[in-house]
Amino acid sequence: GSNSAKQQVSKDYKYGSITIPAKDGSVCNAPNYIAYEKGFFKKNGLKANLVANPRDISDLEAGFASGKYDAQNGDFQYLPAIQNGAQIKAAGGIHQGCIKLLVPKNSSIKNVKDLKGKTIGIPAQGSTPQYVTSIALQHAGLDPKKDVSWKVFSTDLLAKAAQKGEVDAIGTVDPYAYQAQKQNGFKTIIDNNNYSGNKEMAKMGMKKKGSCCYLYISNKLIQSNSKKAKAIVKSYQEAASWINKHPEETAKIELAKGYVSKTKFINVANVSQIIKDEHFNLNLSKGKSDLSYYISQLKQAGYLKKDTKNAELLKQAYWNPKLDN
Amino acid sequence: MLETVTLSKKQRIKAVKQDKAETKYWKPWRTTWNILSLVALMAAYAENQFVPAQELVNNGAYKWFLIAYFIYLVVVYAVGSVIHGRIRVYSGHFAQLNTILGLLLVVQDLITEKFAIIKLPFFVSFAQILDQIKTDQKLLIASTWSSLGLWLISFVIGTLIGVILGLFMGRYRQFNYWSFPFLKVIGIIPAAAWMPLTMVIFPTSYLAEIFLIAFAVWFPVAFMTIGGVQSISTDYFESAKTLGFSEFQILRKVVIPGALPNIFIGIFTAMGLSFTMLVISEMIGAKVGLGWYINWAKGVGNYTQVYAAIVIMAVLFSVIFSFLNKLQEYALRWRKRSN
Amino acid sequence: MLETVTLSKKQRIKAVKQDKAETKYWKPWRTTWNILSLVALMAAYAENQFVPAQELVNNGAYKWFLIAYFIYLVVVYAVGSVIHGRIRVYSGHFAQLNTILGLLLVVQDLITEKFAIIKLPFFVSFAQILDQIKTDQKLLIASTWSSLGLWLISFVIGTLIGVILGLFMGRYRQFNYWSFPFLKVIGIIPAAAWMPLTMVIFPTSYLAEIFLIAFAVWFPVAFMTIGGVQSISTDYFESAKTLGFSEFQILRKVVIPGALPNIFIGIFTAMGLSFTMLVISEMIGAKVGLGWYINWAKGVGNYTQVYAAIVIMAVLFSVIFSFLNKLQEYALRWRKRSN
Amino acid sequence: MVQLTVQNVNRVLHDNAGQRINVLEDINFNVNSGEFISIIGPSGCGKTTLLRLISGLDQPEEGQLTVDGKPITHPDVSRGYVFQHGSLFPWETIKENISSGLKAVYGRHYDKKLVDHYIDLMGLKGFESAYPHQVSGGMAQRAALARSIVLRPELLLLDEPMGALDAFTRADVQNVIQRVWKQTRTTMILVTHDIDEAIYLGTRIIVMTPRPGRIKEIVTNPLTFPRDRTSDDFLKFRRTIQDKLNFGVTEN
Amino acid sequence: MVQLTVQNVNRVLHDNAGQRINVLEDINFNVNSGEFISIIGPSGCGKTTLLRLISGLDQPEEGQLTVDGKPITHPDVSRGYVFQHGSLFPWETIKENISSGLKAVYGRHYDKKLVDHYIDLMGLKGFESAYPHQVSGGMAQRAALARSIVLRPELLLLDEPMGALDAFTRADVQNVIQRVWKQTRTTMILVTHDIDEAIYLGTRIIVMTPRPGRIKEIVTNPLTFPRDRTSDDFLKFRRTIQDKLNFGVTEN
Ligand SMILES: Nc1ncnc2c1ncn2[C@@H]1O[C@H](COP(=O)(O)OP(=O)(O)OP(=O)(O)O)[C@@H](O)[C@H]1O
Ligand SMILES: Nc1ncnc2c1ncn2[C@@H]1O[C@H](COP(=O)(O)OP(=O)(O)OP(=O)(O)O)[C@@H](O)[C@H]1O
Ligand SMILES: [Mg+2]
Ligand SMILES: [Mg+2]
Repeated sequence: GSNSAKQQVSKDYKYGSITIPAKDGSVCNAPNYIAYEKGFFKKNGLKANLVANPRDISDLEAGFASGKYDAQNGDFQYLPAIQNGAQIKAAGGIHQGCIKLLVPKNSSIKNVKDLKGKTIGIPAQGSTPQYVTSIALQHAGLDPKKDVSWKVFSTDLLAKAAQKGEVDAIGTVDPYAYQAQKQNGFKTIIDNNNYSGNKEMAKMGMKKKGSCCYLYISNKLIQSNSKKAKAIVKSYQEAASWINKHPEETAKIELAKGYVSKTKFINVANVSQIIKDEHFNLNLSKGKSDLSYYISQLKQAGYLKKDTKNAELLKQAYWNPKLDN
Repeated sequence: MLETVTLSKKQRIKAVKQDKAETKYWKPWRTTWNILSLVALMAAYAENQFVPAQELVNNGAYKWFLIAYFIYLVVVYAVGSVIHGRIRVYSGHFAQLNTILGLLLVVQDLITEKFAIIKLPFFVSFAQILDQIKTDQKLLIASTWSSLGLWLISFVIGTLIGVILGLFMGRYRQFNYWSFPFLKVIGIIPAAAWMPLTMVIFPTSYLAEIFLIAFAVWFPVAFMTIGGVQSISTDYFESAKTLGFSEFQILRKVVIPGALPNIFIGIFTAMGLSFTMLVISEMIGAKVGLGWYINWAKGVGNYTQVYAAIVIMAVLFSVIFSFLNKLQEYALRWRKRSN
Repeated sequence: MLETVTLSKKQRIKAVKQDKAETKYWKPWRTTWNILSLVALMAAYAENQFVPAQELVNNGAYKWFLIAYFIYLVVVYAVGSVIHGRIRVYSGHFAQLNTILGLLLVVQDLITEKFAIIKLPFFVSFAQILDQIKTDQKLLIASTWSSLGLWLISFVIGTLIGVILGLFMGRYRQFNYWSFPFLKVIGIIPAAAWMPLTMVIFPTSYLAEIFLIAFAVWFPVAFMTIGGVQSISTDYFESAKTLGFSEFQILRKVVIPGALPNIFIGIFTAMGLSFTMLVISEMIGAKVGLGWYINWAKGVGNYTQVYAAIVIMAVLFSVIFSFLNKLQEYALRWRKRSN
Repeated sequence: MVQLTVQNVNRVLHDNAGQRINVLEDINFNVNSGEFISIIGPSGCGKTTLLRLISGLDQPEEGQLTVDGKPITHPDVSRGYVFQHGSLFPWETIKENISSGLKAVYGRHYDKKLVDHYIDLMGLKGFESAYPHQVSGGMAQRAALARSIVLRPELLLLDEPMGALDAFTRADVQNVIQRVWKQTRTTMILVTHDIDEAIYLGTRIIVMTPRPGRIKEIVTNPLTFPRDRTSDDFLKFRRTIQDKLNFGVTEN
Repeated sequence: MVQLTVQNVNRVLHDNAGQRINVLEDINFNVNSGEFISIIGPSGCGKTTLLRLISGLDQPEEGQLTVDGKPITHPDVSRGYVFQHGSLFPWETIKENISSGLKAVYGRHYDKKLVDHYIDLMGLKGFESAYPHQVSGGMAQRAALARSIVLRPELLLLDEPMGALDAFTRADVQNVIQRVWKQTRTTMILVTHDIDEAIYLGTRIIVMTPRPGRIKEIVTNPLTFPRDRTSDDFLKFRRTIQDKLNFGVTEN
């Protein structure tokens, strides 16, 4: 039974199957869902297996190292882990910012400089919101290690913590950020989504069209079967551009197929707005230059080792699939 | 002097059962309370029907739940008032509790969806949870089966390993000397720290999941089993020897039954832990499952779904718990019941 | 017939102590094993010193550890060979284990940093962990204190609540009737599901953390306490009554001491749980702490740090465990020791 | 001077099958102040049930029990009870056990000398700080006795306090009881299976029959003090009681 | 026909304080096949210690024990042992307990009729599927006896099997033992505190003294069967033994 089923797979799918930890209910995992639902994986000869996402980097890393996972889209927060030996490489930024630093409605904090001496809530030590905030703090001449203190809350509780006054500001991600803005009147201090090249944002170190999430591929796969890895990249590329063109339809698929759980707030209108704002597009060369920028920033902020050789780390962290087209 | 009155065997067994039911369910049958509990449920229905809601809820599932609950009570009370058996004892005992539950249903409905004193998203009414279960029923059924299968296989493996290790460590002090220090160290490593290692060590993530749950089980079981074996009176070992038991027979006929009461304590302790680990372990590689469902719902902060999964887990837990309780009662039927 | 030989009190107490030590630490004092264990440690040092490493490690801390271990053994062996007391019994018993530990140190060092048979980042040598502890010592000390404080306060609160609830539920069946169903339901809700609610309910996140840990503690403690109270022979209650005890005195002098053995089982069970919850609860609102440290290290994939925190937790756990053990031994000194 | 009266007492219990058992039927007797009553009868004849009624731990379905004319409604320190299976609190030392009743009744300022006195009298010196499991069965029973006696009850109920002891230790505890009885003149009611014991200690002996538990006969003990277990009078009276219990011929 | 010989046996144990106790000193006696030996002596004189040596559960520091000339090195089914505190397995029913030795020795195809026979003989019919805690103490001890007897041991060691029973039940179990002994002619050695019991059952009585445990005297029982506990001969012999134990005069 299973043997012939395998043969069936290899006949229909040139490169066999891949496993992607994607099913975590998040909106911006759209490329996984769309590549699967719209047949981009299949078209490129891949039988995709979408499974739960452990979210915890160390668990993901172990999954990649042991060959249980093949690809995933994730934030640039993986950089320190890669430096510590995680067997994954980024292959192009996949969409733009979904990270924001918010303050409650009546907060006296008006800009990054006001954050001095304040407590900032973040989902985890070493999470992207912490890094984004740190970059902005650095650009404002503040030391992210000394001038602010960080307090950890799980993502769903950050807004609550700020409302209760446990923290002065929160670094968070969409859709939680979007919801806090819309429903609870949180004000944005930092937004890493600088699609238009806003000068204010650029001053805070948010690059124009800067990638936020990357497509990550297992080192093992890149080394053992680069064609298959390329096929993955292609699938995501096609999915991303499809999403960019059809944000509304993407939102509908996410909600209808149960990738994202429906709530009063998480509806087609809001989800498609989030997707629209994120400007999905798998950009290979831009992704690399952004990553290089993040490496220098994180090193300066002390999140990477002091003796980091930027170019070496970039090589370790980035793979250019050199797609034919 | 052998004139002790000998009850027939059947009589004795029946008597014991009745007696047990009566000491466990001790509240007497009172018609007043039976009626009150029905009234409370009717009140819950009426309140839900007539008080206007501030939140948007589909109360259909909740109403059916109330009707089913009502019918169930009517039936057991009817049976109980005719037949003087276990049903009467049982339903008489719980009538007061049912009354309060009815009132609690009214209260929770009022303070959540009706007057929104405590609000969404963190606080939801029971009606909303039931409606969520109805909406997601397909996914939830698939998740329940998947989780149950994973749990069962892991729990059995964990228990077996725990019992075997515990028996050996309790019986053979050389074995204990060499293994206890290592097991102690391994046992206190929190599961979260294990997760990456298990992913690296085990070939498939399903095996890693099984390991994580089994791991949460074997430690308390082994720990309790050791204590159980060590508490067996040496008299039993010595009589076994004078009766010609081999070492294997001693293990099977003295060590295992003697440690069984403690083994059950270990198993019950492990139950709660195993459910916690189920939720955690389903974050690696599961496609469906109650733990996965909770994590998924948390992805956008849909607490109604989280609560829906918890209600199902609570029901599952209760069912497994009472099954294990029955098993324990049977396996330890040789014990004198206290009181 | 009163001519039973009466040992002097002091003599008896000393005798009991000695005896206890001997049955627990039963391996006899053998000079060969003592020497072997010292040799094994020397081998570990030599191996670390002379075999070239494949990974970049600072072995300084590890070497000091080996030297300290060696000196410790030399001292206890020296004392043991002169004075026939507890130290001799204890160190004699553990000589074989120390030998194997020495050899294990050699093996783990070889397969990790020396020959890299199992590799970074998931597998690290003990030397690397020790070096990490040394590097992060400031942060780790602060974290340890913070976690210890949080744990202690939560554990005490949880235990108290568990014991009080358990005593009342075990003693008063009306109380049991009304509270048990609710406690059962509350008890099986996984802690992860509690997290959002605690944030909403408690004014500060520190209180929420305390709640989460205390919550993991009180359930097993209460559960065991109930069983403990119910297992107390009615004889004791009745003699208390004929001796003129008031209800309060019965609680204090019969119910509490009678349930104490079970309470301790509950406390030991809760220990492991509370450490797991410590790691989880430090995800809300912590600025420092071992759980926070682990989560942070996991976030950047630095397993050496994860292991470093675990080593510290394991040490902490052992210390608390043996303290609780001593406490139990004292509190239950009235019990007949089995064997 | 009548102290305890037991009038037309019936005690009905239900067995596991829910059937009525008349455990005690039509029990009538009086006990005078200072008497030593031995109750003897086979296992299950209701001896413990009767003592529990007298102590007030249980209430009879019919009939009345009074002490000095007042009905017995609940346990009281004036009626000491030494249980069949020594029920010293295992978590208290011998001394704590003996003083526990005093502490409960008089608070912290109880008469510590009294405790020491009885520790002496019961031959428990040197074992004050031992726990019950660390002393022999005989010592534990002497301590249980002291725990009740030290409260100076008017009436002391002894439910086979020597049932679990070997013959030698038993003789020793019997002597202790007799000594206490003589010194304090406390009224005592002793339940026992042992004919020798009943005769050796009792001034009157109540012989019971089982199913339903009834009083067969109340026999006044003709023996004077000091009593000798090997004397001919003792053996003769022993045979009388044995006959009343239909106990003696053995081969079946 | 000598079966068991005990020669110059010494048993030395260490107490909690680490001090040597000579528990048994210079024990010498022979037991012939078919005899019924009663061993009597006060608590702590080493009776249990001696039985354990005979069974092979322990080894003496000095001296030798042999059965039919072969030294005793380990417990064996040919030497049954009924423990002081009935050690029926509480997790097996009465019937399972009685057959457990047979099952262990003969596997699944043991003689089931034999089990039924002894259940009958011991008056346990109707209680086959009861668990030990559900039957009375007397029944439990009869079952423990049956469990050993059913293995047809050559020698049966009885360590106060009736110590925990009341006088009435005790007489009953004594009769059962006597009946089994007469029917099977198994050699039996009974340890007891109870003089009546020792006399009623034994063909010879070994009187022991404590600290160190020594044999004071071995007395041959002059009484013939059937024996009557109330006969004058019985009482006379009882007084002889009582005197040897320095036991009788009571008031101190
Ligand atoms: N709580 C109870 N419920 C039902 N039956 C009981 C209860 N207590 C005692 N009995 C029954 O009442 C009868 C008398 O019991 P009781 O304990 O008074 O006897 P006893 O003379 O003290 O016996 P023993 O000498 O064995 O102590 C027995 O048949 C017993 O089974
Ligand atoms: N394992 C042991 N270690 C030290 N002393 C022991 C041990 N076993 C028995 N003794 C001591 O040996 C003596 C004899 O014990 P044994 O149990 O043989 O007496 P016994 O005659 O059977 O007493 P009883 O009639 O109370 O059963 C006692 O003083 C006892 O304290
Ligand atoms: Mg009784
Ligand atoms: Mg003995």
